[in-house]
Amino acid sequence: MEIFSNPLIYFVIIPMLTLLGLAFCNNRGIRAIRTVAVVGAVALVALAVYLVCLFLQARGAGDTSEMILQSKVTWYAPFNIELALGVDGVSVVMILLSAFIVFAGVFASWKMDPLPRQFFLWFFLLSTGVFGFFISIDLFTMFMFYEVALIPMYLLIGVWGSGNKNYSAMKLTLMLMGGSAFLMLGLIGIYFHSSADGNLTMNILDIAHNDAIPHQWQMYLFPLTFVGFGVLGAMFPFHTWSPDGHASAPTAVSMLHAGVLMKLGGYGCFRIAIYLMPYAASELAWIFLTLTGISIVYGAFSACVQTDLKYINAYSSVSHCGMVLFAILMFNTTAMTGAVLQMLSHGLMTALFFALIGMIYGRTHTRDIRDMGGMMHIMPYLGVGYVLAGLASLGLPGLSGFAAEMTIFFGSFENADLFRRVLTIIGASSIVITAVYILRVVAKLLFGEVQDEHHRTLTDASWEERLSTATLIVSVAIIGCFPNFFVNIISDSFLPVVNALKDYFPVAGL
Amino acid sequence: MNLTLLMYLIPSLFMFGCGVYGFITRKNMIAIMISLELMLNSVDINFVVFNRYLFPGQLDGMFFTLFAIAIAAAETALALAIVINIFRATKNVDIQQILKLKF
Amino acid sequence: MDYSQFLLMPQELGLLLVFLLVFIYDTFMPQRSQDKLPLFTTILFALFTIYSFVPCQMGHAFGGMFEANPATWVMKNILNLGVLLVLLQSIKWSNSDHVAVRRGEFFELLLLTLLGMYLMISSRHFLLFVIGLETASLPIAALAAFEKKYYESREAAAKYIFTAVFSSAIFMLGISFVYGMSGSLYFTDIATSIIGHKSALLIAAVAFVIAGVGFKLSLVPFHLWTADVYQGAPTAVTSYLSVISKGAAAFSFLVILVQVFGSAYADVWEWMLYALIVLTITLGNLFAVRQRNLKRFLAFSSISQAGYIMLGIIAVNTTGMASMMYYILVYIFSNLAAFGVIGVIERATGKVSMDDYNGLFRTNPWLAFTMMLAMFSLGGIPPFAGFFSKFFIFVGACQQGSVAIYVLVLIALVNTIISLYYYLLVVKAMFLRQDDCAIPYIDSHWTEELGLTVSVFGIILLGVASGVYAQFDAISESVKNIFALI
Amino acid sequence: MPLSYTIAVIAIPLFMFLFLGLAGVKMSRKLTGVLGVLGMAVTTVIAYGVALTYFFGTGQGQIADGVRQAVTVFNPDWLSFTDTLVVRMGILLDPIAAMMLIVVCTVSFMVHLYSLGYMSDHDGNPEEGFQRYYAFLALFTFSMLGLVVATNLFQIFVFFEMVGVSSYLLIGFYYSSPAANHASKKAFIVTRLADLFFLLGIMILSYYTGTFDFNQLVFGSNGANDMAVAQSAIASAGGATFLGCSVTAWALTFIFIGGAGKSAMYPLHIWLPDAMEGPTPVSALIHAATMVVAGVFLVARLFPLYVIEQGAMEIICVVGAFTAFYAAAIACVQSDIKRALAFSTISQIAFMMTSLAVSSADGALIEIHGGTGLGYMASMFHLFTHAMFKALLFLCAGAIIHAVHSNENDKMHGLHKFMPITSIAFLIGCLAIAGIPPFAGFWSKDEILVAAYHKGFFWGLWMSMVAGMTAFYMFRIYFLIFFWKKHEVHTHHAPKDQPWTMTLPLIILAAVSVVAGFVPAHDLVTWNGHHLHTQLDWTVAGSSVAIALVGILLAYKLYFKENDLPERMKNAASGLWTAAYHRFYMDELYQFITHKVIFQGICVPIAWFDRHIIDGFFNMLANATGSASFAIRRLQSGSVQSYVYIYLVGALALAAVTMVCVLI
Repeated sequence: MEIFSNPLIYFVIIPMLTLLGLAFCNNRGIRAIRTVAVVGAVALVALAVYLVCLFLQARGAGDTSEMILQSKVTWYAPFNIELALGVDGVSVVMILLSAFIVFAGVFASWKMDPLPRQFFLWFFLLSTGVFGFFISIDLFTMFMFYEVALIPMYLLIGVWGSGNKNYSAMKLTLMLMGGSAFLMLGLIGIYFHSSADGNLTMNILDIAHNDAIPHQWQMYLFPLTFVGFGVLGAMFPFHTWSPDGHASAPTAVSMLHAGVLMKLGGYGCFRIAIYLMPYAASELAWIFLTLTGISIVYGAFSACVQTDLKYINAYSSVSHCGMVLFAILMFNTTAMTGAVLQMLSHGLMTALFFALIGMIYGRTHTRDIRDMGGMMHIMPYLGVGYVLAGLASLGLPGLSGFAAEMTIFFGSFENADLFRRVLTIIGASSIVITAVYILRVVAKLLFGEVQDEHHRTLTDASWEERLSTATLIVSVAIIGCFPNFFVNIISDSFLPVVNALKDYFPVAGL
Repeated sequence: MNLTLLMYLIPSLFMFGCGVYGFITRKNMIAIMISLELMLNSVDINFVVFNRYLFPGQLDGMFFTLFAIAIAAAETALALAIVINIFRATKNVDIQQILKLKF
Repeated sequence: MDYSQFLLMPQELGLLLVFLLVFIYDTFMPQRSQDKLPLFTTILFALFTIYSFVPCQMGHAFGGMFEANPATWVMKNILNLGVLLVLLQSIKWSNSDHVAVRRGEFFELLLLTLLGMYLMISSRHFLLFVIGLETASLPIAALAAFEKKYYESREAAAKYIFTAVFSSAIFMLGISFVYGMSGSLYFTDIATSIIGHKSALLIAAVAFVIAGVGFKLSLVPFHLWTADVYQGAPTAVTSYLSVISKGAAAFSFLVILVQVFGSAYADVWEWMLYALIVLTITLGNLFAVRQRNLKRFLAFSSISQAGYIMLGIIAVNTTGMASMMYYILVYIFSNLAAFGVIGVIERATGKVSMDDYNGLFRTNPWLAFTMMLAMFSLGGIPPFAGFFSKFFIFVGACQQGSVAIYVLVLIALVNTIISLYYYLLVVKAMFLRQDDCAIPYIDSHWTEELGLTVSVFGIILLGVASGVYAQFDAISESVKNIFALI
Repeated sequence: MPLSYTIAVIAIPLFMFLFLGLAGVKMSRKLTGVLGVLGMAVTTVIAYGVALTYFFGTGQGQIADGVRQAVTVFNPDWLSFTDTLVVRMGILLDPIAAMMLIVVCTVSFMVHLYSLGYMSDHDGNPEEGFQRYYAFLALFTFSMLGLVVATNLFQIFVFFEMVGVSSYLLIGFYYSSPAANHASKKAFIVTRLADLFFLLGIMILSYYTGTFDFNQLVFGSNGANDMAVAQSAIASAGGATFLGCSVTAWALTFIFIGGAGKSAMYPLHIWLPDAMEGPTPVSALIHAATMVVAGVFLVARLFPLYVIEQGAMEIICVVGAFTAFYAAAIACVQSDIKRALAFSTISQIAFMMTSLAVSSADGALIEIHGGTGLGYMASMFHLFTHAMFKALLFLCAGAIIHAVHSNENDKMHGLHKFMPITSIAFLIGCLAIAGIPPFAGFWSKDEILVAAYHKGFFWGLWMSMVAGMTAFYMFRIYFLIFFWKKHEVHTHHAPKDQPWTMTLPLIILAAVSVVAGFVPAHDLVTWNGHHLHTQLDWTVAGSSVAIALVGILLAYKLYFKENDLPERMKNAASGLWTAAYHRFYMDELYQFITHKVIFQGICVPIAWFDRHIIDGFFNMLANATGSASFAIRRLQSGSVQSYVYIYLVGALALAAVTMVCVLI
């Protein structure tokens, strides 16, 4: 079949093969399991890098098509469901991000116990869903992979989690599934209005080019889809699954979830909700702008009072992901590019945060900053890593956070209307609050006197932990030092969306 | 004509009502089976009457009635067997005693 | 009369043949070889299932009382698959000594009810339909009472028989009204003669017919017998009851409503069905949330599933019909997987409570895994078949186009969250909970394993392999003339 | 490309940071220290090469028709917001940049050298974290140099953040001590708040002018500050206004707030005194000589824009003048010598700010606002000299603290006999800052006063008064440390002059402080690159020297020999004294706002709301479902008759409702 000549499909096949491999190393011991997992992860990273090269090559060769590497096979002819693949700059960088985080996650869960095999099985099922979501441009296929990515969370948190895990796992799963319930109706609605001349389609590009969804229906369907994805994007007030979920999830799962899964929300919001329904998007933007604007400051303020490390990062994720949706709703290339940069940056640095927290927790068996202190003496490597993650998250130039946030703020400020500008300023003010809670944690956790004498005997990171975190730190630094490389990949991908919006929304250019 | 039709229909519906009432009120399962028979028979009467007065040219109603009677007989036999079973277990045939499975 | 018409009903005849052979075996074979009977039946039925996949001649027989068309043909095959699984799973059970003496009857009655369902599916005349309905429902009472030594079994049977007879009385009352209006019992004649009717009599008739068939489908509020019977009856019977008779009833329900009362869709029964669907899905879920006994739990889950199946009917289009048949097929596999696991565990340990399943994954990983797949499929989680069937049936419903139906689908979708909750409860018990006195390892009989494996493959493959649905779609396209009156 | 080797000045410190930071832990402490000093030495040499070539070299394209050009050495894209609005990271050399290169590298080198001794115990063994210390020093130097050679506003912002972070890391160097911890947090957050305004300012300015680049904002075709360019940049805002003021005025004010945060202008000054928790060399480098003047540098960079937006300039003027007095007043009563020096730093930076602000109005600016830009030159000049003598003073203080292990001056008294070199160096520093000819401070401060008198008599008088106070408090400190009474030795060994690594920098800087005044600043760092004709205004100079002498005499009278005069004065105006000693309770105010208002008043309620209202709502949904399912279980009563009853009611209701809906 010609589709197997498309490199994209292997982003789904490799995790599946890894699943098979794990299934077969039944009781061959932890070593075999690790080997299979690492092989799978490395293969994914290699493929992702190769994909970036392909993309740059194609663009360099003057291929200006909206999506590259397109290919499709009909799956369910009666519903025009296709296995349609294709990537633009955004999905390329998202895939790259996912690959790296999967890689780091495998090493972060090196000593996973109990049932390591089952853990990696679910872990790779999850990543199958994630990659499938990013490579497919067919409504149904996307949605299917989306849910494939959601459900393993339940077992991953429930079985391998900590704390109040049953409650958190159930809450997370139900809230996300609730979101996808709205989403499913929205997608069905889009499908039935996908074309004026009766030959319906599920292919996103075709729907966008037909531009046939009646305005009245857009007003119904846009909220359904946007909220459906927004739940996963931790949009206020649908974010409450995130603190509990992250607090209970095991390290690698928090990494993958905050690092990649929450990005599905933002990605879907612009790829489906806004791109396909520009009219409703521009009509209803103010509602969601307000909500996301709230979640930016709201998350930051709530993070200031938390004492559990994971809660702090969960709330800061609410703030940062709020910034992603916020920027997407600004409807201009700069802000949207900033949104994707922010997704990258937040994905990497939150994964880093959760990895470090998991490692610290694995040693101290507490996540309450009041019981910890002076960790810098005891575990300098983890300490330095944490400081770097913190600085990235409060936007230190040279690390990823700064470039992303600046692009978002300047992009948002391009909109001339006062409403958006006031929101922009409010959002920008979050950089101060972020500094407050990050420094609070760093000072309490790493600096100061050692609180608990037992901590003095703890060890610093082991080699696989160092590898896992170093990967993330280096990627964060690379994005921070050479943002333009990514900006050039990303920014063109937004031209179709912005053009679609132009008719309804006056984009104030510079 | 219609009058006579109604003269048959109204009693049959009344019979049906009686059956329902008996089913809902009586304790004894045998009595309940009898009220079920009432309901079924009223249905049979309906068919016969409709056939005889409205569509005299054909026999669908009549045949339906025949089959319905047979089915009713089968049901009664089965129900009776089960009631006996219950009786063996609980030594009574009070329908309000069989409440083990609920909620 | 011309006997060649019997050629139109090869499946019925084949089933009858199987029945007779089983009966002969049961009656005349010596005692020592009796314990081969279940296997014999199963193999025989397997052969018959394969045979009945052979495309047969289509057309009307007996003056149009009986119709064989692709839809009925495929529907019967779907049921055959289900019954085959049920038989596979009941072999070991039916040899356990407290039922061994009567095992013959079990299989004979089972096959008879299946014959009744064939008639329900193919009948185009209310007399034949009623005969089929009763043939399909009366033996169930006897089957429910099968495990005589358990009191619950008898109580279940009693409750079933009384409510069943009551509902058939109501049903026949409704038919009598129809007859009174149209003077015929042929579906087509009735349909033509009630076009344009909007009389109270018609409405009452439709309501009673819906009530009568809704009883078999256990739609709320005609469902109250379901949980008790499911809980009391032997698991094999319960599984049979929950999938096979539901499937047959659903299909014939579609035929009756669309073909007979099609002209009354918009102003009469669309709204009746609408209300029933909302009630069924919601109340079914609400009841299921609290259940700890797994058989009772699956009873309520099957009630809400029936609500989803009804979405395929209210859609009144070929997509709805196709997706309904597909849904039934998928539902058969998922539910039978669940019941298979329950049956194995009940046979081995007699435990059916959710709390007994705590930590099952550590002791019986494969059983737990199968159960989890079943639950995910029922809850509509990709990539398992249940997700596809749910999505398609929603699409089918939305194709009807009115905003009201979109709202209905939204309600159904919101309900899927509740259903997901209680399906996950089972998964939670098996995977998340730790229990020192968990059920020890069970080595299940190879027939049971075979049954479970088949259903697992069904769950995984049915969705991914799009050919199945394509077939259904083509078939329902070929019989779309039954929607002529909509 | 001329001067392209300037890149080395940036690259070497960055490399040193990475190298020492990554490989440092593997090396011995001494080695890292030496490597750090060497690296800095190389950097300094190159930087001097660059600066001198720029100022005095020829054929480097930096002087065209008598005007010193701004030379953009190179300027690659870093982050492109839109096709037109692009952030670049480059190197730009113009008079003030070149001057800052010298300042930064000199002081930094001195501090690197000095730290070899300071960061070791008395036996010369480097203390823990030595590698980290030098890595951070390198990082700071890199950031500061990157800041001064910035080619565009955004690059300045980027390096503002970088210096902020490195200052955070260095203040918190002794991270075990809660005080250092708290101080570092405070410093970062306060400056971050200021940077927020800076960011807003950039946003607004770049939105309306469509560029960050100085070449399009202020530099004319001839490569020097050009009023016409600034005019057109402002004009490109199209006269847009917000709340009555032109948007550019808003932007420039916000940008000034950003600078004020770094330069510790009132009321954003509160972080600087606490920052003294860091190692003293760090205070000398960051919080006296270089980073704290970044604000002044920023305003000087955008000087032409400010000249046009007089409103913003007025704000700067008032804030600067007030801060100068305020800080000087506090400095008069501090007992911790580092804090006293910190406040004197604040006061001196305020001098520079004020001088910039007054310069636009001095005389009648000739071309547009015309004028000589005397204040501009004076401010830059003072920046230069101040860096030298304030670094000197801090390093002396460090030597003293290292000797007596305390910051409190009552632990010092009468050290003159024990540490003569330090004493003399300190004296030179004091004379310089007090503005006694021929020391450096005199020349620069005199120009400032002249400029101030140009703006108006009041301003001149005010600044002269502050100058007098400066002389007073500096000599107060000097006398209290070195004289007042005999030093009683209660440590196991008597204080003495420190090893050469620490003394050498003192001597060098003292020498510089003596001669720096004779640098021809009016030729080198004028605002428009032209030579500026100045002659000493003897009235002003004389009066200022007189005032300074009065201050010194007063200090001598009060503090040279032990007496009870100070005590009596304190009691006389005890209220005022206490208020000044407690820095007029600004910190308490901030404490109240941050903890009571923001934390207790906003964060805690929001967190509660999140857990109990929003989360509670979703839990409520779940509970509602549960209770509903419990409520309806009665339907399933188990009695066949009730089942049938419900069945019948259902069927009849179905029929009845439909009849009502359809037939009626």
